[in-house]
Amino acid sequence: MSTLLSVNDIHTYYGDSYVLQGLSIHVDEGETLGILGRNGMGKTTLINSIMGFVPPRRGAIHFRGEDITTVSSFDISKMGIGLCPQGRRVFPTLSVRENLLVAQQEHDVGYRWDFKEVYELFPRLGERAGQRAGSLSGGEQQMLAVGRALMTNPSCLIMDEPSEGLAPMIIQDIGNAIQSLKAEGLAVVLVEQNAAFAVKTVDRVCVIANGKVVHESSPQELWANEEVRKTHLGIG
Amino acid sequence: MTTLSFTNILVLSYNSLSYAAILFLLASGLSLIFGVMRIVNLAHAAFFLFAGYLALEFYNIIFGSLSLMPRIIQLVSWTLLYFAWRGLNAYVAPRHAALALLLAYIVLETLCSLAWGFRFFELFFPHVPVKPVDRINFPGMMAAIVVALAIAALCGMFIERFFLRRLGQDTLSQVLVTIGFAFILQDGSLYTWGGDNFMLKQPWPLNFSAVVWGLSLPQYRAFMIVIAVVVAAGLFLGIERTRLGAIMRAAVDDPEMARGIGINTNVVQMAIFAIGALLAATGGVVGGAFFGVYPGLDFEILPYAFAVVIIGGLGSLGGAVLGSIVVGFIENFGTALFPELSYFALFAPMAIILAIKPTGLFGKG
Amino acid sequence: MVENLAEKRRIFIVLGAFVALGAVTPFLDLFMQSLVTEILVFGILAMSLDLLLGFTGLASLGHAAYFGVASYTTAIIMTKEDWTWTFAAFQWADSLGLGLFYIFIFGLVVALAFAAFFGFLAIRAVGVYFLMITLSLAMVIWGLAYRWSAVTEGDNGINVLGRPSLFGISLESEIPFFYFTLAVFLICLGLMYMFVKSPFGKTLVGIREREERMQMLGYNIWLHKYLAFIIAGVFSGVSGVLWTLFNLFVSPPDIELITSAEALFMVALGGPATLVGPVIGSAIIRSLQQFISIYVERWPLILGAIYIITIMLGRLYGVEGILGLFGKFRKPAASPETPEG
Amino acid sequence: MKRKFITIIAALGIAFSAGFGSAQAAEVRIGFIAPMTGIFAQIGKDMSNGFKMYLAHTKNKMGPLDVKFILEDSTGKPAVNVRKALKLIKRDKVHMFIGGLLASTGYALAPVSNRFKVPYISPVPAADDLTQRKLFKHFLRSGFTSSQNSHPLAEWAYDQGYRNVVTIGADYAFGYETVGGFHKAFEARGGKIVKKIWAKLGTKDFGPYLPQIPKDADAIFTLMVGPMSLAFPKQFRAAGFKMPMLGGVTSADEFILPSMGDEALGYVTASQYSAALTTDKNKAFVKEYQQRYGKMASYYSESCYTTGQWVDLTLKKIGYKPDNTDAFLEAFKTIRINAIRGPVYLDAYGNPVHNSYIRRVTRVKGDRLGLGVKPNSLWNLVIKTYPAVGQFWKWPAKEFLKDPVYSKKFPPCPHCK
Amino acid sequence: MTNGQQGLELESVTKHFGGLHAVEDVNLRLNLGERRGILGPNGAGKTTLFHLITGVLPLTSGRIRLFGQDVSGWPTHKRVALGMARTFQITSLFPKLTVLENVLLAVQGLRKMKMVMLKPLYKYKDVYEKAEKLLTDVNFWHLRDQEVRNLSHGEQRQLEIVLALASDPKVLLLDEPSAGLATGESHEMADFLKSLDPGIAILLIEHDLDVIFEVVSHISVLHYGEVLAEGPSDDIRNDPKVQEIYLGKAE
Repeated sequence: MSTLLSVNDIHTYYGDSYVLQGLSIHVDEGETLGILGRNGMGKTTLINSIMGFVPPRRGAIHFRGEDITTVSSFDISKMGIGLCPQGRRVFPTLSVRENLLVAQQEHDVGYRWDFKEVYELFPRLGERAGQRAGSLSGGEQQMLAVGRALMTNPSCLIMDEPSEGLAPMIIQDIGNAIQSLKAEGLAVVLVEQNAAFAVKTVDRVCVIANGKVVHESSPQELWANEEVRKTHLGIG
Repeated sequence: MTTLSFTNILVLSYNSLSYAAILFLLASGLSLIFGVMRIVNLAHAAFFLFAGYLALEFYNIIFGSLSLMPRIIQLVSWTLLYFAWRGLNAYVAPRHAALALLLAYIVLETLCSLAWGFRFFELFFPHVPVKPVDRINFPGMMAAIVVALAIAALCGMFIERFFLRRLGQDTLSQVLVTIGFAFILQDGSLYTWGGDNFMLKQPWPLNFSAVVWGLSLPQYRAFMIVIAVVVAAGLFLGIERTRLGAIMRAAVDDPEMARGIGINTNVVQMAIFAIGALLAATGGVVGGAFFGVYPGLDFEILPYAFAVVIIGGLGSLGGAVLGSIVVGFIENFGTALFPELSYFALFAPMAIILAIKPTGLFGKG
Repeated sequence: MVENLAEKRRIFIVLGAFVALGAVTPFLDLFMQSLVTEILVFGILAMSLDLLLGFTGLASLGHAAYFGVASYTTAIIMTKEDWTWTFAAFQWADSLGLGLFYIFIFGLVVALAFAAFFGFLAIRAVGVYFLMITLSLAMVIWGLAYRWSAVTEGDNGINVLGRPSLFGISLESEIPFFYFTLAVFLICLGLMYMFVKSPFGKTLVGIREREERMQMLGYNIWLHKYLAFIIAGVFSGVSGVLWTLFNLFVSPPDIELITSAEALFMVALGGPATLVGPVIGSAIIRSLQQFISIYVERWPLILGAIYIITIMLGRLYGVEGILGLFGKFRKPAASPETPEG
Repeated sequence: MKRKFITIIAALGIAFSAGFGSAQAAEVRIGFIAPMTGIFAQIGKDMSNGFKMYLAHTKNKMGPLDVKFILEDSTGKPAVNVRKALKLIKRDKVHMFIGGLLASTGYALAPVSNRFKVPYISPVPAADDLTQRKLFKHFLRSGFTSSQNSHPLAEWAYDQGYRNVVTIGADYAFGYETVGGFHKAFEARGGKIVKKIWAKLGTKDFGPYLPQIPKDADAIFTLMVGPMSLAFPKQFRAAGFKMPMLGGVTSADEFILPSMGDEALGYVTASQYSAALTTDKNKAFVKEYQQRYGKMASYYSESCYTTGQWVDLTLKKIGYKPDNTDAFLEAFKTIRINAIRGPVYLDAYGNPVHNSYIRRVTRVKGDRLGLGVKPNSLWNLVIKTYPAVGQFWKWPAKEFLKDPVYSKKFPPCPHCK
Repeated sequence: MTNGQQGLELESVTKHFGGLHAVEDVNLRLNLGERRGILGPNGAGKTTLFHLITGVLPLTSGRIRLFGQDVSGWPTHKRVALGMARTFQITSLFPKLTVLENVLLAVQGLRKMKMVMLKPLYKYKDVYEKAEKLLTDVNFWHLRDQEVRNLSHGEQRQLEIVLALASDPKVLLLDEPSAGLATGESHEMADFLKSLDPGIAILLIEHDLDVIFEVVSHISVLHYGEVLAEGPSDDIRNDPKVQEIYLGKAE
């Protein structure tokens, strides 16, 4: 399998705060990668760097072999990276349908994802199509965020803490959705604090601490590795 | 204090509404630009004036070569329609696009036909004598308006792209740079068109008044109200009902996230500035046939635009509608009832509203 | 002592410059003398705005209001004979050689009263809203000047027929009045300098930099801003009184929006939070207006271009005004991004 | 930094004093203040062009003297006028300054002229009191007072059979005085002013005022300035009013006329000048002005041209000694000119006495009289001439001056509803 | 008035933003000299709680007592005057001022002389001495003339606390003092916090567990705006509910 997204030794700062301190990851086509780590370790910063929100000061990011380190966010999105951000960040004053509508992009090839497909994946969204996104429940907002990312017809979907603040039932639904996306061959980067959820879902995990990858393995190995779990994930 | 008869109140209300219409055209752009980009655009009224001059200029050019111009307009409008079709298709449902363009075509074609002597209006207004010059007045004016608006919008885009965008969110710099542009537009207009006071021609048949229940109501005032209502409805529909509008609102809600799903917020901002300038320009052209076009008009009218957005709240379309109606009525009734207080009639309530609710009646944040 | 050497040198240079100005001016022609005087008058206005804009971070677009009420008050008490008591009091004070004090006290009290009232309305608003509320309040003053013609003579403006003398020294001619203005200017500069160096002034800078932190350090933000607003208004009033004495004529266009905007630009051009910078701004703007208009008919165009170019260059290269240009070589640019939340 | 700044200021000062400061005997320095930017820019151009045209005729000389003409932009604001006057007096050391536009400018500039003992000649500012109750020794007028032409117009209106007239005027001194003059003379004849409306200066939308106009009045007397003059007749007619329109000079002068449309037809105004005067002098003047500046001559340009002539004649009378201010002031008042507008001389108070023309706006087919003005233009055709009209009309000066200056309150309006 | 030992007491503190329940019925007590940590995942309402305690946000319901006094409706600056101080998660210093000026502002915050307008600040020797002492204590005196924006992030985080200490608070609220620090710096920060005057009661929000366990004795765990668990650090460490929030439920 060929590499879809590769991040090579990036160093990212927020102002003076040195967040990513030489981090490298790669994602293969069709693969589901879990990125774990405690709060404040740089997971979201990694995503912001990939998306071009906060470009790294050093290092390079490639997508399908193209250097996207300094490309602007909207072009990165158009190249096929879909973002489902932390905290959902749906557009609250837009209706559900409009949230999906604004994300729709014109592609030369046909659309895989359109309203119909998204509503099939998340029937709840179809029921609430005319409702203002701000008035949705957390779980529905999460579905909308995923749906919105899918509307851009990405070949790589980045999900930042989709389980955050959701009830277990909903987390289950989201997990199922990810499974079905995976089955279609979509590459997924799943950033999670909720290790248990991530481990069930992904093919491979990276653990980040203090802006570096400190552990990389299959999810089963990670779950078995008491030490990594204790120092980098839980509080035990 | 003067007392008013019932008829006077009716006429005053009509006048207030028509004044509010111009104010709305001016202030809605200001409000829009602020709402989306947080820019206080002090050059806004300069667009109002500038467009008036442009319309005047193109009106004269068109009338300079009567025989050819209508056909040229027709050609240009067909070309524009073609590109509009392509552009619209990307954003609205095909049947809506088709409907919009069909309407536009009928309007344009009617105008052009009028120019060739089609006595459409004479069928309905046989009592009004039509002079040959009147017949081409309307399409000529419309064509002039289109060109003027387009140029004003381009200027707006230019200023946004090369100046305001580079300033970031620094209010003070924005204020001073836009004042600088106000100076340049104002003095540039003076340089180009001289200091004569002009008045755009009111297109026939709008330059006479209709008599309703014994009140004579100038039709041009009705025309101003209609234009404002159409623009307000168009803005509302455009912002609330189209994909472009949704994109704009998304860019306001969360610009970073909007970029993250592939929306080029730079283009959106430029478009919004262009629309803002376009609205001011529309006001300028419509108002130019009513107020006149003369140097200094911009700084005279700017405080009123501010009054509207302050009262209505910045960045809210409904607020702009309400604000302009409030200002229109206060200005007309205040001046009629308390002529001595006409300068405070406006600013005193504004100060009070701000003191109570610093973000205006409808303001957010 | 804590006050460092560089600061002492700066004070020395500035004072030296004004002493030099005082020495050179009598040798200039009459017009230049009055130009220098005018620059000083507007210098006070610009400095007072700097207290708000530069030191407190409040961009007011209505600063001409207090300038206006003070200058109108001055003109009114000096000319309105039918307002018996103010005029009689002025006559009496003038006969004692104290007319100027009377004018200043009266003008400043009125400016203070207006600033206190308007500040009360405006301080709650922030950012753009503050800008707009100050703008509209200043429009009220403008409307008052225009419309209350029983007092302000409306559009005609008020002609003041002469300047009161100071302890028997006539200020009618240019040079004495220049020295008088220079003295008032230096007093204002001194007071404002003390003010910005005082604990209160430092507090304002803190508020400008980080309001929520100042709150957490136990400061009553509203009160500090409010007082700063009033103080700036009073100094603006000083400038207004001087303007009436200088021009001997006041009319509504003196206090319209453009005057406020010009004051803002003087501050931005000279360098905010520098006190002396705005004076340089005033010198540049006033001289430009007097000189470009002689040679170029299209001077507003040039002025507009200067506005834009200055601000754009300042923004692109991170320079704050002309004085900032000198500091530029010392300090690296700041990066105002926020860390991950 | 500071030092450098001082040096620059000083250097500039020295440079300018060297350039302009030194006075030479063989020149007369004339300052001219007019708005060259802002709302009134074009009027300012008309004014300066009129004066410049005179200088062009005399090849920039007045007798043996070279004329040094210094034009300053007043931007139309009284305070700036004062600043510029000070500049002209102090830096350019002018022998006299001419100009100003609004009545308020006249009130602002007259004291300046007195303070520095430099003659100020007002070709346009028409403030009544400057030649009536508030005389300034150094103030001279070559134009007119606001109410001067209103008095004969009132007489004419009465003669037309108008009895009930409503007035609408711009809410400032020029408006009060022009309307006041009409009011006083009209009621003196026995007519009635039934309503007086004051529209704030710069009114764009007359919506608040139009409903207040009684529909049954015989005529309306207006005093509009600048853009108001354009907007008013249009909105007035559009609101369905059919009554005849009378007006003060600025309501339909030659400056605004080319921009007006059919709504202005029949507008009757009074002035000491009309571009449509059929005298040879005027025809030559209009034609040349049109050729030089591409515009119709207006009373602004005529007045300033005549002022140039007047200054020239005065200098001649005092032997071309411009430094002799007192002699200049005296001589100026004794000159009689056969000007473009007709014969002119000053009364005892220093105000011109000249013909007052009642003019009606008429569209004239073709190029009228071959003057080169755009065909089918509107012209102020003279329909009646009142010769030698002074500022006090038919009243004796002493009696006239017992009344206060025309204002909102004077004359009182007994018939107003 | 309950007892003299009482520092900060929250009673059913609740904050709703529209429909969002940011903080729900939180009861918390911090005695003088006590050190307590607040744990919780992102969005649990920790910073909102601080805003409520300091009065930046108004309460929806509930009551806050400081040293026995009900301060629920008080503005921030009055609460601070009672002896409370706080640091910010996002560094909140005066970037364009020097280190010394930063501290001086903090020192004069609770003194009456802050209203003096015409006497230069440098004439107040006592203020300077206090500032010098504070800076010397943390070995920052040599940095006094540096502009704060030129300091390293770690130094800024430390200065953040120095500013809070300047008013000699008895209750100190620390919002993630180690945010954005590298591992080594976090340890320094923990040591620094431990070295503070033991008389100061500290309420600490922190993600860096090493820091929190080192510094505090008691922990409250916040989840969805509610207190999920409370108790001594070691108990919390092993609490299965807390484990679940952090790791997710293991099957």
